[in-house]
Amino acid sequence: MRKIALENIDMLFSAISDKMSLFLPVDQNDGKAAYTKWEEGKKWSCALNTVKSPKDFFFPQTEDMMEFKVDGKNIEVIDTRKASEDFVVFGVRACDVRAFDILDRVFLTDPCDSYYATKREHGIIVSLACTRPSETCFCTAFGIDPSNPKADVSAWKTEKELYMQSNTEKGEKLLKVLADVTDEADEEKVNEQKEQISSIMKRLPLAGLDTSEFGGGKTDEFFHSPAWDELSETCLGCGTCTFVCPTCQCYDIKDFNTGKGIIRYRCWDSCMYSEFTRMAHGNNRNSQKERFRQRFMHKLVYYPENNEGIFGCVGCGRCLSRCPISMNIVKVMKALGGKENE
Amino acid sequence: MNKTETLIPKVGVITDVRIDTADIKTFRVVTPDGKKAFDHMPGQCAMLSIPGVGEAMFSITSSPTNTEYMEFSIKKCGCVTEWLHQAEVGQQITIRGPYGNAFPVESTEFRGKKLLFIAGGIGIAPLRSVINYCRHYRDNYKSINLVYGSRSMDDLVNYDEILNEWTKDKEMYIYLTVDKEDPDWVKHVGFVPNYVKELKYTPDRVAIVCGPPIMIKYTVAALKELGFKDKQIYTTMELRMKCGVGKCGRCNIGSKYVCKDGPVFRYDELGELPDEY
Amino acid sequence: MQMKEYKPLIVAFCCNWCSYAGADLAGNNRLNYPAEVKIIRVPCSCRVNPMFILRAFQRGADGVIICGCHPGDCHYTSGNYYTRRRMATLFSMLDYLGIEKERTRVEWVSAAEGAKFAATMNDFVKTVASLGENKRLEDLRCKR
Amino acid sequence: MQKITTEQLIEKAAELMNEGKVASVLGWEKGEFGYDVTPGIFGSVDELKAKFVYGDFSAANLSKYLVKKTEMVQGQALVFLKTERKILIFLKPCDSYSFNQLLTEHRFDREKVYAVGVQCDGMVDIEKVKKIAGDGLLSVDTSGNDVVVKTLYNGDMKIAKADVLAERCVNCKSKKHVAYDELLGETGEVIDSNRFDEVERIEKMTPDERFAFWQNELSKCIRCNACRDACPACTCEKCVFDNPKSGVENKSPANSFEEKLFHIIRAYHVAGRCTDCGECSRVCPQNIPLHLLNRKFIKDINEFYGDYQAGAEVGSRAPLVDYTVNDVEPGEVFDRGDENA
Repeated sequence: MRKIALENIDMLFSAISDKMSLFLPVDQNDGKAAYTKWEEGKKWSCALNTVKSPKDFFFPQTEDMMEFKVDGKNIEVIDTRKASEDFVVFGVRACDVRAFDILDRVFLTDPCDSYYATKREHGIIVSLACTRPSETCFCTAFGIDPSNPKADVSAWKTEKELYMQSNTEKGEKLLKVLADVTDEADEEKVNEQKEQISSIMKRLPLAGLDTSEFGGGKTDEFFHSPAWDELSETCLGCGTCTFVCPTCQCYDIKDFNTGKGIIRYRCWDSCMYSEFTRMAHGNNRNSQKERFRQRFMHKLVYYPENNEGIFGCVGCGRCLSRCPISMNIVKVMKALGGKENE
Repeated sequence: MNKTETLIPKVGVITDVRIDTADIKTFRVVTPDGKKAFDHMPGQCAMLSIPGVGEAMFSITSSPTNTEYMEFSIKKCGCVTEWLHQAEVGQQITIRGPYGNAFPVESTEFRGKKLLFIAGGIGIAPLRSVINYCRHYRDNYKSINLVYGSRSMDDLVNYDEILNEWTKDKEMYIYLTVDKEDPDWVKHVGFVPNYVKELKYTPDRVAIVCGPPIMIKYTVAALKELGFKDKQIYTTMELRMKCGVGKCGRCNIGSKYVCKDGPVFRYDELGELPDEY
Repeated sequence: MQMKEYKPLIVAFCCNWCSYAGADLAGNNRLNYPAEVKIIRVPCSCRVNPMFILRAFQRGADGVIICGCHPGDCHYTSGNYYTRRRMATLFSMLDYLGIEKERTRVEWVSAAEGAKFAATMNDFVKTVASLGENKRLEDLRCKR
Repeated sequence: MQKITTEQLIEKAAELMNEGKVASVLGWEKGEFGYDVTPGIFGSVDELKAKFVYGDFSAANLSKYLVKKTEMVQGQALVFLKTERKILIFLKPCDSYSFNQLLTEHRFDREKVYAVGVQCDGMVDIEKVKKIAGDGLLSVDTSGNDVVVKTLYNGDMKIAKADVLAERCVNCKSKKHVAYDELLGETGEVIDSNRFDEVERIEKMTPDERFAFWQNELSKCIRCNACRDACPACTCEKCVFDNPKSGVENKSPANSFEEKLFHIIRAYHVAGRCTDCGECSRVCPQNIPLHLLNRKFIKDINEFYGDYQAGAEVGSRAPLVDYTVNDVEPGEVFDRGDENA
């Protein structure tokens, strides 16, 4: 385990960014944190989390895939990808780290998505334990330990120091690069913090959220639940929940005619949108209720069914704080589980 | 297919356009050097696209045993199909695939069995691939029946091949029907589900049904009346797809993705899925 | 490499009844105005959706001008009155977003004002040329 | 001024329901933490008693739901009772403007709605509370003019409500209910607010500064469409941004042009119809001050064509579908701006 004094943290950042791009949460002018490329003068945010999840680094909101040159009846396909370079994403919370696992299971299973895979290969993730989880946090419900985040390098921020522990080969390499600016450390302070965090987690309002009712094979049980009507009744059908969600991975492939060629790009899409499943012969999810149900069934039933019981939600709480009508997965779980009035 | 190229298509050339009906054409596609773009199994699909217009999934209607080219029977109903219908021979498009599962033509589910194909309208497109495959390996299967219906005589797709080749095969029985009477039509008139009932098929065979959703619904009901079990009925599904590889999140019915786990479903598998298709 | 002289691309939406005829007259009278002015004929100046203007900029226009009949002379009685309100508010908004207000203009040109058409275009091209390339409402994808 | 309580609203709704005057109630539903109030439709008195809430976080403007929901009530009325049963909606003053505007545009059937105006003492912005109290809010409550917060890390706190009022309430344009069948609590007057101050501040910047300001704000956009979907003026059956045939259907902010295109057109499409209810800015997950775009249009329209408040009365003609012979020329509007500056 390595450590560095927080007052010298910029030395750490500059040591990383000498070698590769470094992205970390920085407070924007509205007080909200967003992942930003580090350069001299940028201050690491102490916010619990960013509004937009770090999935953007591996699965960008918009990404050019290829270009077509059309000449009369002929078409030429051009792969416009450039060689990727290594980069570091710093300060990723335990929930978002799990979200990468969830995305991996979608994009890296056969047939592997090369766009995602390349970025994943080149990205080094430094996670960060949560010392001050918020009321909207419920990662423990999905078996995530915010005091002991995974990823390539795990980090703990104490009052005066930052502790780092590598978990993978990539992480090891990074810590070697940082050997000059960090010191060897024991685990005492970290263990202390871990205990502290666990005790806080138990006091959070959503600590008792129960996921045992959900999981693979429960389609019949929940699909026809009358609760969906009421839950989805006032859903606006916007894409906020899906776009701030670290695990939502639906996308659209679209063409843009530049006048000189055609760019085929991929962009985030939302199952909450009315157009999402519309095709020439009709739409199999015509009402907002069906679309709303799809999103939550996917996270709570369909995904675990296809992925050894792992839920498609990580409890980061983004949708809880960002939904325009404050409808969210916690309310859905409580309503479906029949534990609303407990 | 190369792993790094799942979403990057190949270029294909339309080498022949056959007009089947007023709104259905059959396109023959090969790569620019005149070869077949890729191998497939009957029932599988391919993603065709016209840059700038869009990409859409189509079932491959030619048989895998055809090693020279692929064919797609396409009905005009959306942006991509409308564009394709205006395309001339020599037009390049892009193609990627094959996607989805196939009919279990090589397993004992089909092998050594009597096969009953039931198609409505453009529903013949995916079945043609299977039928020609089975005709090619004729000894592996017992009798083949086809009940095929459409709105009118002029809407029967692939009529020439059916009349001139299929009817001449031994142990292959073709029953055609149209919805509305026509002075030129001397064969059966009526809807497919009723015709299936009239033909009194015994449930000692495998039924493969494809057509408009409403036709599938009533045909399956008719088959069950005749004593068929869910496990003997196969169909192929169609939902919106963008990626073809089960990642874009559109085509799922419950936990199953049509483009990956489908499009071919046995009816008992479909029964386990929520009614959202 | 030799620097090419910068010539701004101008999109001019001209109403069919007055301004387009005005442009025609300018041509017949052999009045000069730059070839970089691309005229798009519209049935009435009020046919111009704000989206058209933004899309023109996206596709590489450096300036957009809308020409219609003089207020009161609209072929459809009141079309250009609506244009006047719409463009006043839209241009004000573009200015509010920091997009150079000189890049957009509305001018009333009648079928008899060939000279005015040419003069307007010459003046507008000059103004836009002095601003340089449109950077604030550009779409880089269309520039390659 | 007497405060209106949740109980009073429940009582009123229950009374109307029991009398058979209304079939369902459009209101606000309690959440998990006190501040996450959801718009809800209540079908029974029991449901009302269990879940209904009205307070500092009942911010959502419910008017837009009428577009879809009145059709539903109509259906119910035909099935269940021969009598005309309606849907009950609670309207805060600013919601009542949206209500009128939708009525002007014939977007719902007034006969199917029973509107109860409720007094509004301003809504609290939870983001502002969190800025002061920090993360880990265990409960949020109001007592008098204070917001009482229990937190996990900073103990209990009392914050003056005035300090955490939502932006649109700080600059409240009107406490007057412009539409209702019945009123609970008091109605107020149109307020001579400072809502255009911020617009003016931006107008006074140099073009470069303005460009930088908006570039920075709009670059945060994630194109979730929440601003559009929450807007009570955005009621097109098919939005131009959802229509593949419009040529501008762009699902993502692919570059800065598309961000601007979307936000200019979104604001423009409601120009002259926007009641300045502030929902767009409230729902924006990225806190983009979208109301500043809408207010620019309102301010311009007021200056160019005379004062106009959308929704103030039913049937008024929106300024952009109207004209006078002597309107200001597009080229002149900039000169005017300079004069004012």
